[in-house]
Amino acid sequence: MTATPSLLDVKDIRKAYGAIRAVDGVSFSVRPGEIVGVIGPNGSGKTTLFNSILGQIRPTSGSVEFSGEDITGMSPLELARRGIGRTFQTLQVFGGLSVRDNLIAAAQEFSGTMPGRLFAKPDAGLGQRADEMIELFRLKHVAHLPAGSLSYGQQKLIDIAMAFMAAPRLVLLDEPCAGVNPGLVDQLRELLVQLNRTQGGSFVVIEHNMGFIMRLCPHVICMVEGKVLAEGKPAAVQSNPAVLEAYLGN
Amino acid sequence: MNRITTLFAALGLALAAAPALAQAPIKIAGLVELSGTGATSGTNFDNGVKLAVKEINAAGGILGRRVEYTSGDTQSNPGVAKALAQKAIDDGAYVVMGPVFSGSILVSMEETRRAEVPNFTGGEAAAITQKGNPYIFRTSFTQSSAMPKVARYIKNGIKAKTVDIMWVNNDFGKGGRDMIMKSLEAEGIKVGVDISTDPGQVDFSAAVLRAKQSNGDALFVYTNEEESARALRELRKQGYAKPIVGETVLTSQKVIELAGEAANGAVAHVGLTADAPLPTVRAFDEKFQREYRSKSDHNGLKGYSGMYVVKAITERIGKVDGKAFAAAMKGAKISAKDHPGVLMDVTFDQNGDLDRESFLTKAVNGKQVVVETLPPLGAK
Amino acid sequence: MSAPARRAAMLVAIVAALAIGAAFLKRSDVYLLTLTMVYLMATFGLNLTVGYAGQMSLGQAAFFGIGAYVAAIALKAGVPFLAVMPIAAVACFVIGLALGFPALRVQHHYLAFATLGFNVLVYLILRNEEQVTGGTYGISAIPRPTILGVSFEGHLAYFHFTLASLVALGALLWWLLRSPWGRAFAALRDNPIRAESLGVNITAYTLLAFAIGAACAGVGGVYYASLVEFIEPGPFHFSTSLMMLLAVIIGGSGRFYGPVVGTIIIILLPELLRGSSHEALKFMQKWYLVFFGLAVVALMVWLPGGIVSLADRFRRRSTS
Amino acid sequence: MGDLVQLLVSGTATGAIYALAALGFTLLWQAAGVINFAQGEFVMLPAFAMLAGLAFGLPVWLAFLIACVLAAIVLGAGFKQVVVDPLIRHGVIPLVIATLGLAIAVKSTVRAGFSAEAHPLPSPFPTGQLSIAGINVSYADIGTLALAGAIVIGLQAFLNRTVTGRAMQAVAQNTESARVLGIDVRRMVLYVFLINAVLAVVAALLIAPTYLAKFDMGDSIGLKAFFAAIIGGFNQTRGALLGGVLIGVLENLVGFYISPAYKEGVALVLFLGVILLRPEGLLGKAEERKV
Repeated sequence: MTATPSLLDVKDIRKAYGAIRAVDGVSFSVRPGEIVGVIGPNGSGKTTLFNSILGQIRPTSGSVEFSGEDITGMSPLELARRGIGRTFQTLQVFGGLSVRDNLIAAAQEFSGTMPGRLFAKPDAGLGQRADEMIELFRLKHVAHLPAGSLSYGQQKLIDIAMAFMAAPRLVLLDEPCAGVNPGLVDQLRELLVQLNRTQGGSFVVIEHNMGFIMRLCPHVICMVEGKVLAEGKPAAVQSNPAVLEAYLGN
Repeated sequence: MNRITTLFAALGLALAAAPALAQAPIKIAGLVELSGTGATSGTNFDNGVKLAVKEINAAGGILGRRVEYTSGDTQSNPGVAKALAQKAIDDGAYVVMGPVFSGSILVSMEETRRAEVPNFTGGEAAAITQKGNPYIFRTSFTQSSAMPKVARYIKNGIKAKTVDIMWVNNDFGKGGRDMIMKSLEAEGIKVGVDISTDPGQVDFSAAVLRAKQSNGDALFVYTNEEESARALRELRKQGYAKPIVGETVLTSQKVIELAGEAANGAVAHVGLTADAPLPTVRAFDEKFQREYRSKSDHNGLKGYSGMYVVKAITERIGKVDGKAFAAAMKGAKISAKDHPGVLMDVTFDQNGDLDRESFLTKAVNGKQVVVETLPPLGAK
Repeated sequence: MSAPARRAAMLVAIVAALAIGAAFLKRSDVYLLTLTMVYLMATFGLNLTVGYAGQMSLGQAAFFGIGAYVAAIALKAGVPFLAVMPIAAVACFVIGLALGFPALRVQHHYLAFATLGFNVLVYLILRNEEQVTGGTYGISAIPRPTILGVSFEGHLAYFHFTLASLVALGALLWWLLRSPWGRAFAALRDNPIRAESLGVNITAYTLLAFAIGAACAGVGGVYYASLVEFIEPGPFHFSTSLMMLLAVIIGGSGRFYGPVVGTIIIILLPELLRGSSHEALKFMQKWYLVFFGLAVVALMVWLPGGIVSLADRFRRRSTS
Repeated sequence: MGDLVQLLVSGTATGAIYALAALGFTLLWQAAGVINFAQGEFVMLPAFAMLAGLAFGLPVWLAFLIACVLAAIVLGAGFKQVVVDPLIRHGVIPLVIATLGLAIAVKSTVRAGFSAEAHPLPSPFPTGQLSIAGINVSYADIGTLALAGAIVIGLQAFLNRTVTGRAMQAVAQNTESARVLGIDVRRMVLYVFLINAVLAVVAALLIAPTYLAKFDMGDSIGLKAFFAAIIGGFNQTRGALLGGVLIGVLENLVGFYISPAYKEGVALVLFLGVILLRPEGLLGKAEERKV
């Protein structure tokens, strides 16, 4: 352990469905500004772990601490207010709103009070910030179209941009590359690196795409059957025989 | 056909000849409950007016002018009735017929009053004619004139000391219940249980059970047609054996038809009935059945006789003028001998209330039978 | 001219045409138009709840009724109209919060059930609590407003007053929907789970959307009482709520002018048919609700966006 | 005491009829995700079908059988094919709206095309009543209880004991796993629609003789069925039964001991209480929050 206090501490999380242990004692920590990748074959418990951290399901045991505060079992709303953002495995945009409105909606609740927002300017003072993100994600040509009418890749970009709009301290990304064409994968990785540099938040990324994780994340965790099998630098994890066996032997 | 009617027809034809028919028709507007809880009452009333209008036109119209009758459906809703009244006035109605429901007429009569258009109603609530509206006229008894007759029957006819009351909680039922309470008290009869039921209620088991468990000597039922039928069926189902008395509705044709044999034995006072032992009413009954293939209830007679009152008074004043009409109605006496369409001798008072003979009826084997003719209140 | 400017110009033209044209209409037609506008206040509010915030409300007529009864009682007691309106709106808003809070706390889709039950309850109370509501006799002789010495007693004056109020209410809603609140409503309609993860307090916003919708119905109720000058429980039965919901949906829920089309179909059109004496139209009148019901089913199958979304379809087809 | 027993019996009889309608309601929800706001009209239509049969001079039982067949075709398979299938993919709300529209269309068709008035339907049971130890119970109530009870018990047995019944339950609980298990989901769902239609005919047969057949008779039955289903637990067949009987009995008790004026409020208060305190219903299981 280094001297810097960690931002997120996951301590011995377990989640059982009857006799099946989906997550079986996982612990790890994330330092400020760090990008952590979580890999593992299908059914290794990655998403269950994610949902336990994010308050979507209640873990059977274990705890999650964020900046030293116990956040286990908190609602998604409370987590969001503490500066934890996320993306979903499946597409989750506001289909009826324009791209720009999607981005503003993603950040407007983090400033001011509710009555204050009623009387705020229509763009809630976030128009410029939204335009910057639109620029960064190269969505300018579709900025005023309803998000639901765009292609899958474009919606994915919106989805990810939304998670970063409010500059959260921690973002959990659930398979950002799923369903994205290979050309976009590189762009995505560059975007994430750039966001990490400019905004300084910490990321946890679940991903199947090994290449993507290996190039993006300085620290990688490999999960198999609900347990952490290996943890460390990408190259080390990648060459770990147990990891190789778990992937190839499957 | 009646001799007088024939005479009238001939006279009418002669008068009507060429120029008269070319004149603009006299517009009569109907505001009637063709749907909703009052559908049965409103449809009958409407049919009664239509039949009268058809006859009047066949006989040359009123003052030689054809009568044009259009009716609108109030849906048993006072708000709609009010809108329709406005429409009738816009369309230049000479007289407005209806609505039948007291709740509706209480609202729509404000419109006809404002426009000074005479308005005949089938409503029986006492309040209608107590508002000093000079343009409102009845086609039937009020609850305040009918209920004393019912109370008298309960005292003298079935010699009951205590009576249970089952009534429907709407303007009609509530008004009747308050009135019968007063009348029973006046006759020294006690009220047992006081059972309120809902408009449109379907399940009467609890209500009937309460009546059954009471120690009253008879049950007075005052609900709308369908509810009366359901109550009678439930009373029969639970084996209620004491006399069942009503006012007008309980032994009406519709109730008897719906309740089937459960209606047998029920007794009710009625102001008007198609089974009245009078030649004018018999003639009406026959014509109505021929025209509509069903027997008219009291509302059909209300509409029919009401329309003939319009004709009689208009011919009396000799012009089509709503204000003069309303003035001529005050204290008017119309005899059935001169105007068979009014069915019975009738007198109107200053408020628009009417008085005439009435009947005590009983449901016997699926039919309403008149067991006694009661004299008018004013002719004690 | 830009699209928004063109739309604004069209709106002004329509409102002006209505305001001027009413003087040439018959009294009963003016009444009908006013009635349609009064219902429109309630359906505008319902559209906020259903269309913009995505919550099923089956109790709009209850709030309409509460507004009407508050108005009837207060107006008869001599409270000025301009004071009655906010009282009714606030009453409905607060009752909406009180009803919605426990319902939403448990499960979000229970709002529909709770509102339906609430409507039945309100109806029963209106009918049975005679001392306050007049029971089935209702309350009659409700006065029309006089504001700053100007009387709106006449049918045309009241029509203009209602039209102006409706435009004001519409403008208020328009402004609300353009504010960040409107965006939050749409977000929770489109994707409540995502919205919550982005810090949108979905319970609070749902509650607000519902209560604001209820308040609009309350305002509509005030105008209704004063228009008809008589109220009884009948018009506030939950079947009216269903019709209002259908008005919003067939018009186009979540589209600003959707309720206008829907309310015309539900209130104005049947009454116009009823008034006609033409044989073909009489036939239509009799079968109107049959066609209407079938049209609702067909609309759900082929055009779930409602009638107003037809315009979008044509536009998209012509541009692509 | 006699009062109470009589109230309980007739309340249970009425409640059993609500339960029949509620049962179909729940089955549809479980198996097909349909909230049918036209459920009351599904009871009203067979009443008129039987009325038509009787008008042709058919005996009651034959009119009933024909109504069952017609209902299975029109309200079962037809409803599924024409309304539910095209709409189910749009989600629950459009389907709810569509059934609302359907209810209006059906009601208005009967009113405009047939009659706006109420019509009597003969009771399948003899009139009169049975007296045991001072307690009077009408034959109609006994008959209603017996028939409704037999149907409910039979249906439960079918669902629990037969292969088809169990398959249907599997579909109701989890469509996906049922499909994986090789169950013909489409067929099972169709069965549920057919059962719902036949339950509605039985409810009509039992309810129309005392309540009278009328175009709007479905309003109150539909609402009661809806309340009963939620009170008992929307995802439990037994719940509908409990909810229906509870409403029937409590209505009678309130109508007798308190006031008939608030009798209609009973179901409602119970309903509001349940959705606020135990939203999954008295017998229901809480649904896990889905992501």
